[in-house]
Amino acid sequence: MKNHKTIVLSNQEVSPGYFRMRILAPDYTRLARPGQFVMFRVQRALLPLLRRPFGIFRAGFMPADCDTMPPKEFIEIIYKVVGSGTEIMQGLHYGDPVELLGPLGSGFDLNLTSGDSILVGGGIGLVPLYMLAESIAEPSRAEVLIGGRCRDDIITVTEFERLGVRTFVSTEDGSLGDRGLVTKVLEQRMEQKPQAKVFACGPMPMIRAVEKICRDKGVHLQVSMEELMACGVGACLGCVVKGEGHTTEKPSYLCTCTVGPVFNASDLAWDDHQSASDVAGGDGCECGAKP
Amino acid sequence: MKNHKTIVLSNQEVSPGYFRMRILAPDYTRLARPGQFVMFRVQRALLPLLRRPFGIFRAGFMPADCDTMPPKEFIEIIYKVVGSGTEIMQGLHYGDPVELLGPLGSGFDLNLTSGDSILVGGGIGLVPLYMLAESIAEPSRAEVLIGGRCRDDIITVTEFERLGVRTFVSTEDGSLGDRGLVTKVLEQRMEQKPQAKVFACGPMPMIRAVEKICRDKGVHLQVSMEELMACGVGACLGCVVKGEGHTTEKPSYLCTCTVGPVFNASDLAWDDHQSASDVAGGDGCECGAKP
Amino acid sequence: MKRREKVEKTVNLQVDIAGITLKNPIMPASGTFGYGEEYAPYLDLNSLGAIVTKGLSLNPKAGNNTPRVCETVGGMLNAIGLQNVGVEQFIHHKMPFLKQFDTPVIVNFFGNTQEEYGEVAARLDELPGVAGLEMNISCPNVKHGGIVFGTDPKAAFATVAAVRKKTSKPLIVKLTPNVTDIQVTARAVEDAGADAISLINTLTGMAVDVKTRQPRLANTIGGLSGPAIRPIAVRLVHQVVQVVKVPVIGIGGISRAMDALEFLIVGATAVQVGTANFVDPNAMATIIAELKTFCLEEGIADINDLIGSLKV
Amino acid sequence: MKRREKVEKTVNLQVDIAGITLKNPIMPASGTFGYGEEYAPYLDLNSLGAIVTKGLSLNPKAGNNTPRVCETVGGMLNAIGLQNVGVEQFIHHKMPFLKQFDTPVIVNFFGNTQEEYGEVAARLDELPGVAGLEMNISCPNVKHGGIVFGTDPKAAFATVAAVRKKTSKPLIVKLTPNVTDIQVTARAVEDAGADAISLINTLTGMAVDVKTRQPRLANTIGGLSGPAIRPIAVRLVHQVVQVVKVPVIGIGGISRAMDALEFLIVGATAVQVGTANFVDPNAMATIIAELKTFCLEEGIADINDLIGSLKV
Ligand SMILES: Cc1cc2nc3c(=O)[nH]c(=O)nc-3n(C[C@H](O)[C@H](O)[C@H](O)COP(=O)(O)OP(=O)(O)OC[C@H]3O[C@@H](n4cnc5c(N)ncnc54)[C@H](O)[C@@H]3O)c2cc1C
Ligand SMILES: Cc1cc2nc3c(=O)[nH]c(=O)nc-3n(C[C@H](O)[C@H](O)[C@H](O)COP(=O)(O)OP(=O)(O)OC[C@H]3O[C@@H](n4cnc5c(N)ncnc54)[C@H](O)[C@@H]3O)c2cc1C
Ligand SMILES: Cc1cc2nc3c(=O)[nH]c(=O)nc-3n(C[C@H](O)[C@H](O)[C@H](O)COP(=O)(O)O)c2cc1C
Ligand SMILES: Cc1cc2nc3c(=O)[nH]c(=O)nc-3n(C[C@H](O)[C@H](O)[C@H](O)COP(=O)(O)O)c2cc1C
Ligand code: FES
Ligand code: FES
Repeated sequence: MKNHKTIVLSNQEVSPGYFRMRILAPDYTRLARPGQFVMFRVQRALLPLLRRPFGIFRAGFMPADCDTMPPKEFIEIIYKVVGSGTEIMQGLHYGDPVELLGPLGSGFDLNLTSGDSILVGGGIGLVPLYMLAESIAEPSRAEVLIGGRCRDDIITVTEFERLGVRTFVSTEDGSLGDRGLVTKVLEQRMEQKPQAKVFACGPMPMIRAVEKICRDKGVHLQVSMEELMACGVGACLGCVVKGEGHTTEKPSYLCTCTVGPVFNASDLAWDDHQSASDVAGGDGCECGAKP
Repeated sequence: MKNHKTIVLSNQEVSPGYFRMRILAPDYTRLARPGQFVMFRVQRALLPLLRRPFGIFRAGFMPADCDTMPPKEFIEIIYKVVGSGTEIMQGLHYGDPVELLGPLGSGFDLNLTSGDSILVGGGIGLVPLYMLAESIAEPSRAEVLIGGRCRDDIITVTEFERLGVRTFVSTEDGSLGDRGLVTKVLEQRMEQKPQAKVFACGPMPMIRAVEKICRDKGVHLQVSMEELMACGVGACLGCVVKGEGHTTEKPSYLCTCTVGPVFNASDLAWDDHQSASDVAGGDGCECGAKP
Repeated sequence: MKRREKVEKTVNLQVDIAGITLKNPIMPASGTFGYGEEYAPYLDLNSLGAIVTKGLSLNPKAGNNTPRVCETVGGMLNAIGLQNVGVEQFIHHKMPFLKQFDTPVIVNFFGNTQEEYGEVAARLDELPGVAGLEMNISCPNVKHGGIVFGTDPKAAFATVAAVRKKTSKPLIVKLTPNVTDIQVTARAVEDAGADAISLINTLTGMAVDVKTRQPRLANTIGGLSGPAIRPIAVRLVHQVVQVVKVPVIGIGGISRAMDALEFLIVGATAVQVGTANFVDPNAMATIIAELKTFCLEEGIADINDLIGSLKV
Repeated sequence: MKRREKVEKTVNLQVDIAGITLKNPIMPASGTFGYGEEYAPYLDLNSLGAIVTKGLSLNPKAGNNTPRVCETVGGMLNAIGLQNVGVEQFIHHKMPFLKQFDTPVIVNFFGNTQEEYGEVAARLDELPGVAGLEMNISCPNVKHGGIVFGTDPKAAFATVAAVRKKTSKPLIVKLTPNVTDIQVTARAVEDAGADAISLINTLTGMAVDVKTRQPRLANTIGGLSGPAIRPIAVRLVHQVVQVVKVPVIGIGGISRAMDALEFLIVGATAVQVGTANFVDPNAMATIIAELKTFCLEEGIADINDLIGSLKV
């Protein structure tokens, strides 16, 4: 947990509207755990004012510049352009100064990945799942269900395949992979692998559906949640989600930034669960693919 | 008078802290008159919010891209980095989108340049004087007195010389040209050319001193004034200076952006005349030159 | 893509404020658009919902010393001091220009005393081509030790009632945000006979040059406007529409259609664009175009359906 | 260059607020720094003038539904709903951590009723390690139909007077800016026994998601903070220092030393940094360093010489 004044190393569009950014990030290979995130400061100016939270896609080393210098550490994030902050981000280049606060938050529980694992991701939700997949001891026992509204939203397929993780792609409009919701695929895969633990990240409607499926089947589920954040460190109390047993009379709120973003689904309240991502996910598909 | 959504063509540091920017500017060669200015919008974002006023240094044509295309028009501005807006400006590159509102304001009265002319400029104040010099029918009858705090503030000397205008350089610390205030040089030159009309632009203390000298000698003076501006078109009434005969009981305010920025000195009030440039000029010299 | 198919082909942007019909709900805020002519080279004045003039007083006013403006984060401070040509000059030198356009002219005005308010209103009441009056009650009440008319509900009521007697033209009263309870002021001016309410005028603010240790404005204190204040303005409009029946015009930090829509959705019938004109002389034209696009994309046939459609 | 030679070698940043000695005038604003421990990994808590805690109530408070925060131009809205662990948990679980530092701890608190204010104050009064109390009077007075204690000078006076009886610790009263005349409130709380005044708390604001037509905050209305509000805060501090004798702590939109200096120059004895902590967890350390550099460069040997040095 540090604030690094650092620089962008690269920034590339990997699918229409989705960018992958590499950022110089000392110590992250040692510190970052799957499921954690960073608070990213887009520029030194006051607009946008607040940092933006992004999941860590991976941490790695760059080849050293010369023999006597140690290799440089970086992280990668993948982001979708949705508003003012991400719009500015897409214009960043090698060398541009940025700030990284992190790594922050809880990660996935790796102990749960010793047996079969099903990773379920919608759109940008694949980001933290990739680092989780990297950490799974027997990748062949894991599989990842990659969902999206249309083909543009399908990211990181090859990256998972390179790890030896089996991938299942589905889109709502059928423009890539199976047609339908990723949760339909989940139900099918759970029948094949009834012992598998499930790990999910994606838009709130997907998360809710996954939770219901897992609860009905009594399967252990870990979810990565999104909430609007101001500080990322537990100070502002802006980012709470409702904890298990939450009622209006006896409310229970847990910080997504410190207790989460990864929660055991059983630790959260699931009735009428509101979240920022409900709002964020509302945009129509603009890829132009015909269903 | 138009608002052009246009682009930066080039942007180069011409002296420490001083930049010369070329901007694509249709119609400016036809429309812009010496002494006029533009309201420059640094970027589409809301920070900085307001446009910044800059004098037009020159307007010109770029060679055409191919035989059938007309040559492109541009203007150049020269700016000193003093605050948030100009800091962002120094980072602009070829192709960056910017907006130009202009050409705005009154210009110098070219009828006054038929005989001898003395142009007096301090630092960035040389900017509008250059375009004035370009328009003088007999450049050999004009001379320009170029002043600054130190050698870094001395700009555009060669440009004036190329026009055939004699130049006199002075710095307060003696790091380039004569040591002393440009007004000392002015007094000397006025003795040589008692019939010359004077045209001045620069920091307020200089302007005030020039005005006093000219008034004492009964010499016609045109000054280009600076005031903090919001709109640049006469709508906000933010940019006023005190007109001749101004009193607290019977105030007279003239808009710098529409009546000015160039005024006949005799049309303004000169007692206790306050101006933004008093504030802006307050910074110490950081060039490191030893007096 | 799919959405586009559902779209209506036309959209009605016309709204009605106290009997004044506006082609669309976008008009300039007083003091940021001069007397119209300043922006005519950049913007088709016929395209606007209305034109609102710089605030007029009985006699010409010279305004404050400079500096009069300074930028702050996301906003600006101004202390122009209500410089204006006075009502007579306006009638003779500014009104003829404005009459050329097929756009309602709303004249903003103020007074130093209750009587002066009445006198200006009476003079403007006779004037053909004036579609409505906007009364600025954010001026210091010189008779009552400088308290601002608009911050004292009783003074606000009395002044509006006095003006009401002098004019049968639609009377819009413009409220200051610098009060504890805007609902009290809003009800007071409605009771006094206002046909519509506009808000907000600027919030009082101050900035200091830390090197010279002087205020950045010669007047020390000025009015804060621009995007920075929008959340405060939206909140105040939201509170006012709940307690008055007259239409409300939303003002404060509008730069884009999205910003205007916030006000319309909370319940404003129209909006005024201020500081944004300085930033982009074409701002209002862009906002009108964006508004239309938004309605088309969202399948809204009539902008009036959006007004007050907030879901809480 | 020449200037550097004239420079003093050391500069005193120490200031005094109601008997609390601060190493420097920089401290966090309540609610933006948790209970200190959240920022300990990023910032040396020993370097601060003081630590100010999240607002405490008698019993733990769960706060509002989400969304609780949203960004606006140059600022942010929050409607956290004063979520806090309650005074007992604070004493047992948060205070031990804070006691490790050589930095005065100022505990911010509030109540739903006048009695509750008094009870919390009494409980904190006994607590060793608490250097002072900051009383937040921007909460709705549940007994009086939700009007905010701080917007009614009489309620403010009564509540502060009640708390004053319960504690002999330095009592700082934090004012809300959402009033017509801040000088009246300031005088009321001074008369009621406040040892110092801090201001401003957030301005009330609102933002709307124009696609969903819902407010961006679950609570509809929230508090606006950040650089956008600084001019309003500076103006209010300027007005308050003119009418009270007790020291004033300036708050609102401070991100850099330049911003802090505006408040000190108009007359604040110290300042609090809020939203800027979210933007840069190291903001206060940078501000302290920049303050020192500024004083050295300007030849100011003692920061107290700057306080109230405004030239008008
Ligand atoms: C723990 C965490 C991890 C995240 N990881 C990623 C990631 O790996 N890749 C990615 O593209 N996005 C991720 N997000 C969402 C990302 O933070 C937002 O998309 C981003 O902040 C939007 O910034 P903006 O300025 O472009 O949009 P804004 O203009 O601020 O808002 C545009 C839209 O984005 C939504 N939004 C804004 N902030 C957030 C937020 N903090 N959380 C959710 N929605 C938000 C708003 O509700 C709005 O609908 C993550 C969010 C959280 C909380
Ligand atoms: C008609 C006119 C022509 C000008 N021509 C030139 C030019 O050719 N080259 C050039 O470098 N500068 C010129 N200026 C000044 C230039 O506009 C300011 O330096 C610039 O706006 C500062 O912007 P900033 O954001 O960097 O500084 P800010 O952070 O806004 O302010 C920094 C300092 O600049 C001063 N300043 C800000 N705006 C103005 C302004 N409008 N006028 C005067 N001082 C200001 C402020 O008082 C402050 O001290 C001109 C100004 C006017 C009015
Ligand atoms: C330079 C300037 C001058 C103004 N003059 C007037 C005026 O004469 N009368 C008036 O009622 N409001 C005046 N206002 C207030 C605006 O009409 C408007 O209420 C305020 O600026 C908020 O809107 P904005 O944020 O869109 O600028 C003025 C505002 C500015 C910035
Ligand atoms: C997320 C958040 C929570 C806050 N909680 C409190 C609080 O519990 N008690 C309080 O007195 N002020 C609270 N405030 C107000 C701040 O202390 C401060 O007065 C305000 O944010 C203005 O300062 P700023 O612009 O530097 O943020 C809170 C502000 C924010 C942004
Ligand atoms: S984002 Fe501030 S507490 Fe979680
Ligand atoms: S800058 Fe607005 S009137 Fe001159």
